[in-house]
Amino acid sequence: MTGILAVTGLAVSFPHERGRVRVVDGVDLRVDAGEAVAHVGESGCGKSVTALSILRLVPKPGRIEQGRVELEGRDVLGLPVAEMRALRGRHAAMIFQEPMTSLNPVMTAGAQVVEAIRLHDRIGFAEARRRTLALFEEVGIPDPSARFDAYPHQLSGGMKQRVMIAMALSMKPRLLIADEPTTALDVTIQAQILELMRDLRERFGTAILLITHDLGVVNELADRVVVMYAGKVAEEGTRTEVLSSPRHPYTQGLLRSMPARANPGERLREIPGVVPSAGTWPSGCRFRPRCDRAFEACVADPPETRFGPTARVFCFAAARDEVKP
Amino acid sequence: MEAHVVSNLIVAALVFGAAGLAVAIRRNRLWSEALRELARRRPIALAVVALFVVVALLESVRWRSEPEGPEAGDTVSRFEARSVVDRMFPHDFREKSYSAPLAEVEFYGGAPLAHPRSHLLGTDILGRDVLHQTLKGARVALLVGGLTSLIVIPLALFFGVTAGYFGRRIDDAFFLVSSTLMAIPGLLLLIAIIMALGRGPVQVCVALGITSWVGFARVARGESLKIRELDYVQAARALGVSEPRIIVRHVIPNLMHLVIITFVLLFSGLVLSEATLSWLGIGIDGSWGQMIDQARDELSRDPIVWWNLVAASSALFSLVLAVNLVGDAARDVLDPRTMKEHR
Amino acid sequence: MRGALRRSAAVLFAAILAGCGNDPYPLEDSLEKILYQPFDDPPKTLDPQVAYSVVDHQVIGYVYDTLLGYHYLKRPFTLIPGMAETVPEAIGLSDGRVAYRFRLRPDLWFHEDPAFEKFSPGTRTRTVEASDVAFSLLRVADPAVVSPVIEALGKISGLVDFGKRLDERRRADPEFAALRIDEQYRRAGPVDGVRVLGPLELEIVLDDAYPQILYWFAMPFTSPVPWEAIAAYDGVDGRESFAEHPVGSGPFVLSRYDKRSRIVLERNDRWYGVLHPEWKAPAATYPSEGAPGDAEAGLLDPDYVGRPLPFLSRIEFRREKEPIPTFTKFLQGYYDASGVVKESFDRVIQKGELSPEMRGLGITLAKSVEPAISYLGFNMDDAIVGASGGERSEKLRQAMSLAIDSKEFLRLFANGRGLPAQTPIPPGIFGYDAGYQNPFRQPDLDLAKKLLAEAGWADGIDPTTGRPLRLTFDVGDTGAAAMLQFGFYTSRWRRIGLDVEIAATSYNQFQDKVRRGAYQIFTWGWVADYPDPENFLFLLWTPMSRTKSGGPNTANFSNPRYDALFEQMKAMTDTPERLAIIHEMRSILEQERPWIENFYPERYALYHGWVRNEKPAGLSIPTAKYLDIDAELRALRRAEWNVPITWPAWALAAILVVVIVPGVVTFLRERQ
Amino acid sequence: MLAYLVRRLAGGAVTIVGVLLFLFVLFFLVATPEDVARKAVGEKAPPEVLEQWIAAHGYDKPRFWNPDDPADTMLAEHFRRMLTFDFGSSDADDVPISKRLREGAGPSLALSVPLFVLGLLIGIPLALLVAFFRETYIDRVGLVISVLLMSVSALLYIIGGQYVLGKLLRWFPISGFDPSPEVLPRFLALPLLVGLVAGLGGGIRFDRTVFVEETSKDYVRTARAKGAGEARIMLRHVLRNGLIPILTNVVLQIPFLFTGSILLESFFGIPGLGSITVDAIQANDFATLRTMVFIGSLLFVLGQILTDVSYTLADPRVRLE
Repeated sequence: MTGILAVTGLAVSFPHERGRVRVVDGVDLRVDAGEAVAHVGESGCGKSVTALSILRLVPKPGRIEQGRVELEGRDVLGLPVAEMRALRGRHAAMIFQEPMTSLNPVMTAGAQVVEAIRLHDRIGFAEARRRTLALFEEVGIPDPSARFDAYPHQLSGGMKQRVMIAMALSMKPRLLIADEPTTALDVTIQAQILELMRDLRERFGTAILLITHDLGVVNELADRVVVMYAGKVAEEGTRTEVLSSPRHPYTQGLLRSMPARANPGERLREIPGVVPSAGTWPSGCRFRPRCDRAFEACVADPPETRFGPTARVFCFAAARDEVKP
Repeated sequence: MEAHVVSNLIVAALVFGAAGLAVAIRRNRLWSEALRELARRRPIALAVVALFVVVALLESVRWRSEPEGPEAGDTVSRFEARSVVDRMFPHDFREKSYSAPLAEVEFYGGAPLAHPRSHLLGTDILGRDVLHQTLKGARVALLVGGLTSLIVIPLALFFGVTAGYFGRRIDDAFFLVSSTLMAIPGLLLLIAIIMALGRGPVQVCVALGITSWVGFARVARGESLKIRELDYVQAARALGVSEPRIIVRHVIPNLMHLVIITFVLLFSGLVLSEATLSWLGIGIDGSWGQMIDQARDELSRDPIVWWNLVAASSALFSLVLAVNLVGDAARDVLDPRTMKEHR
Repeated sequence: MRGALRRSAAVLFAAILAGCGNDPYPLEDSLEKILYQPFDDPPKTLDPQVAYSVVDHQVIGYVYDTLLGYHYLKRPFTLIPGMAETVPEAIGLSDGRVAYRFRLRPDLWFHEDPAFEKFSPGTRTRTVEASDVAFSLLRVADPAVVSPVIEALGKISGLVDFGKRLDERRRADPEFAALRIDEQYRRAGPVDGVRVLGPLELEIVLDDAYPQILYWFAMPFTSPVPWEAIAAYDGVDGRESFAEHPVGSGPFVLSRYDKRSRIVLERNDRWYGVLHPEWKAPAATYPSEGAPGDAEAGLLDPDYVGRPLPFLSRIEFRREKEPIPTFTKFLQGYYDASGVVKESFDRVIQKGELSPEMRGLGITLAKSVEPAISYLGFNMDDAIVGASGGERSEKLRQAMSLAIDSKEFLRLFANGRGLPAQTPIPPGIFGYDAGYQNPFRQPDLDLAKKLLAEAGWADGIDPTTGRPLRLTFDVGDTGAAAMLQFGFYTSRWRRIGLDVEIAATSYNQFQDKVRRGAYQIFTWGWVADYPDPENFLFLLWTPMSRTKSGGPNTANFSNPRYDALFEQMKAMTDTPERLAIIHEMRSILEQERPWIENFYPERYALYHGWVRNEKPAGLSIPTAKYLDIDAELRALRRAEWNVPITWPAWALAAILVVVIVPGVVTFLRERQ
Repeated sequence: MLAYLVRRLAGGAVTIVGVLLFLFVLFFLVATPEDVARKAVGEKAPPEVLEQWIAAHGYDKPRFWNPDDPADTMLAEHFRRMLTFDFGSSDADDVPISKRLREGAGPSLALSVPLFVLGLLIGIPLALLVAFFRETYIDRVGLVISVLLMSVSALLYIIGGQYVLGKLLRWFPISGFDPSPEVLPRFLALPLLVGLVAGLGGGIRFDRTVFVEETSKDYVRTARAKGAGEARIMLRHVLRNGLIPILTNVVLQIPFLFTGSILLESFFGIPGLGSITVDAIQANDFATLRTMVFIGSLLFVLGQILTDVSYTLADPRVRLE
């Protein structure tokens, strides 16, 4: 397997009341060809910012402080602006959480896909249109030529997300970054979109980096899972490793609070407290204040503890568990 | 009651009101934070505005004092109530005609001055100290901005909210009245109203109020339309809370940020409008607009008399600029989105 | 050779200037003999029987010729024959009435106009006859015309009755009202006092002696108008109105009338002065004699004396609402003559003479005191300042009169231009006495305070309130500049302890106050219609009282002795007896003080070096036909004076670049 | 769509009736027929002449109610004249008002159309440029400059422009107007410049806010993610979306191009409809004034409808119901 994406030691900061605060702090991430990696965490933990950093789309006044992002072996953060632009969409494409607002309201759906194509390939409008219609077909948009001239507000949410996916796939990129692609959709539509993504992945071999807070979605699609908490990676492993035998107390908490996992009649167990906002994060293990297993050692930064070839956890408690038995 | 007593009472009321407001803001976390943020972003502009307010208040506090002897000015002014600002200047601080800033002799003719080297900004054609005039103008400017806003905001809020909240007939009526007012060219309407009401500070403020409430009322209407549909308002209605109570407790508080922003933006516009009215000869006596209008001719004097124009226009400019900057910051702090309707 | 060179240089410069600069005129006009004049308010009407404002007369005076005129140079003003061959003498009739017999010159023509074609096809003009003058006089009486001078011309026997007759018949009989205008007049006539004795002969009969009547024949109210034009331009059904489409017989023809921006008069080649230079008609020939000093001033240049008028080919009026830009344009050479705006006075005039700078530009100055007066008045019907207050109020008025220092006022607001007034009669009018000093017009604050104390208001303090006596000064101008002037008066009164409040309202509201008699103190002015003391002294005559008859006696002054003297004086010729009566009237006013005579305005007129033969008149009479322009000199001067200064544009561009470039650079660097 | 237009037109008609009524009442608060007559026939005219004038112009009729003939009142006459577009002639000088309107429209348009077009052509690109450089020093400088520009009184712009550019530097004629094409541009240059600068600050600030707001929208991120450059994003995506709110402001102004700018026309001596209005006010010329206001309100109503229609053209999301 070859690496498509390798993020190492990424740190992104935003200005706060007193100086800049790192909302992403030392994140490592790797996606191999054809692989689907889920990036999981509660909202506000920095997973979207991580995703945006990959294409250097972190909105101002955010700033990538340090780290390295390699896309197909190229250092993304060091690229000149023009090359960066050429890379977006062609090598890695992105779809977003809100299909309602992520499409330009005053351009037709077709025109937006055509634009994506013609930005990278010097072809005429007619040719681009033909390819767009084909793409529409592929992502399951019924009556593509009618939808081509429709404005976004004339399409349903699911249809819009399909248009987004068509746009993202227009250059057949090797990596698709999907930032909460189904959150804003109805449950039935969610299933359709996930089905579509799985299907496309199989057909084109596109690697997927899936950003989500929904472990159910992870279960559907991901090969590997990276759990993030408060700007740092908490735990990483294959789907089964993370979902069946979570090691980090945070992952365990997340899983416990999933309705699907609970036994009927049993009360759901939520994680006490809320995710603290950036800038108010404690030193040492950031999960410490909410953790039922915290002990004295947790005031220091937790080290990486590896479990087998694929799993790793950042937690003193998990490390202690490992030593004990 | 005499005019200066009324003025003093108003100043007292304003000071008490401001104190009360300050206490209220201190208690409310949202507002006090907003205020602190504002002070952090625009310290100088706020200070300038505050300075003008202080000068205006000092100019508004007046009382009569015992005659100060025959050398103290003309006979009549001994009997007049003078403000704190007036008292900061010597009693007969005037010359016969123009003198340049800090000059020793009259500008034309070169006769020695009664008060050489003491007129910081020179004197005008009647020999009055320009700095004194300019400081007095601050009161007029704040009166125009403040009093008019006091007329506009409640009026606009009342009509806008009732129209937006109750809709239907009331909304239709509001639409008609507002478009009738908007259909008449603004300057013309102003002139007509002032001619009908007569000249004077209050009349000008009323006229400006009538011509400028519509814009804000329309914004207020739009916002209350939205607020009406909010869940908790619906919930309150479902619980049987009376309509006026909903408006007072839920709708109006949600418009407060708009009120503040409108007030600030309206203010600078009004002060500028007064200058245009002065050009038409229906402004307020002693305003900067009037000084500018007089100075318009002076600019063409040869040798040029510039200090009048410079004094009045920089005072006007710095107040409006400071208010605009505060307004911009207030908009960013309080609400970055809804002000699209304002131009 | 030198002339040709100068001419081509002028053309060249004008062309350069026109390309980029501020020349407001088209290039092809730069070498024409065109007089450029500014005007402020647009003319209200060009109907000669109606027009009564200075700006109306500025245009009408050239389009419509008058039977009599004023000598261009002589002062005091002297009547000379115009379209009439002589200035007529009064003829006493047996029934005590007075007649004047006018004889018109032959071969006078109206301007060419399509109106004539309408009634006699094939002709575009016709000659002026006595009946046309008679027609004009009847128009003055016609109520539909709404002529403002029916009061004065109503002294012609039967003229007022004619108007009434005409009005009644029009009301009673719609068919009559639909008749052509000349036919209506013919049927409503005849008028006893207007007799057409022959094609060129006209006799006017007055009920009483009124020697001033001749002055009215030097004004456009009596100018002949063709009935054809009245009939054709009735303003109905989209047709033009006569008020906008004049047809006269004067030295210039109206060729363009955008009255809100531009009015153009072209020389009339059919004018009798042009057609018949051999007549040497006084009003169509440059005069050979003038007032003392005229020869020294170059006004009797042999190049011009005896030459037929007019010298100009065109007069262009451009609308200018603001005096200061207008003056600037004058200094740039784009207007040929100008007053002196007070703001630039010190640059232009130094020690009563033109400044060296202005002389260096070749500008000349002409001063003249206008036959006009500006005064402050008291409403004599008012309880405090008026007549009913008796001696007490009289002393108050005297004290207030003593407080006003007109000289200081003129110094502050008019650069000292003008004479402090002592009586209602200004210089240049019979009865003016340069040596007379009105005892209550010599500023004296101590005497004023003494009189005030005698009146019972010691130190100006009202004993009932213990505060200064409060009076109201009603003004109908709210402009900033005017407020300063009003402030001057009140500040003077404050010195003697009077608290005079300025009640500034719009002109309408002021008029309304005056109508209702609800005013105390006001300020007004009067400009002579004709140079006779009657035209000033009637402003205080009881029958003219504002509240009683709506007349111009706004002070509502009423004094039986004064009235009797006025009746006696008005029909007299300028004799020592008349002077004695005027002096007696003066002493009544001196004591009673219905007015504080403020000042007689003085006009300073500036002319560029390329304007020849200029002499200001004061009265609003047309004088441009005597002027000449050296157009080449003008073109050269304009080019010289109007080189644009361009370095600030480059500086501004440089600053912009300096500001923007670092920003762009930083931005691009950040993006990498 | 049609039903909507009809409803809007009906609303507009009611508005116009309201304006007319208001105008009528206001006039009698401001001036009396005697005032109008006095201004028209001159200060020196005797009272009989005033009466003749008042009768000739119908100002002696009952104002609101005439028991003998309800149609013979000034109010009825006022409405009849305005609603039939029979404006009659000016009170000040008896010129047919329709003629005056024809004469004034040209100069007004000659100034207002270039001012409007240049204002858009300069203001919008500048605002877009400032928005392009948002969060940088150019943006801050641009913003401060536009607030500075906004904080100066319009009077000062005119006075300053005439003094500096006209008098001192002699670049342009200080004021005046001449429709002949040879000299017209010279006359228009200064008022255009002054009008542009005076309006630029507020325009840039408003438009910039709109554009910056648009740049934070999700679709911009999408465009970026597909590889579009910043310039392309600004021109193709942000401009088009931002123009919609700007357009509503702009279209509303189009009808008023005819009525001109009162301040500019007065100071620069341009004989357009704006200065006709000022002249009418000063001359107590009610007949002209009411026509100007009537036409102004007519255009306003028209402009509002035009704005709504243009909204539907520019924004595919909006459909009129």
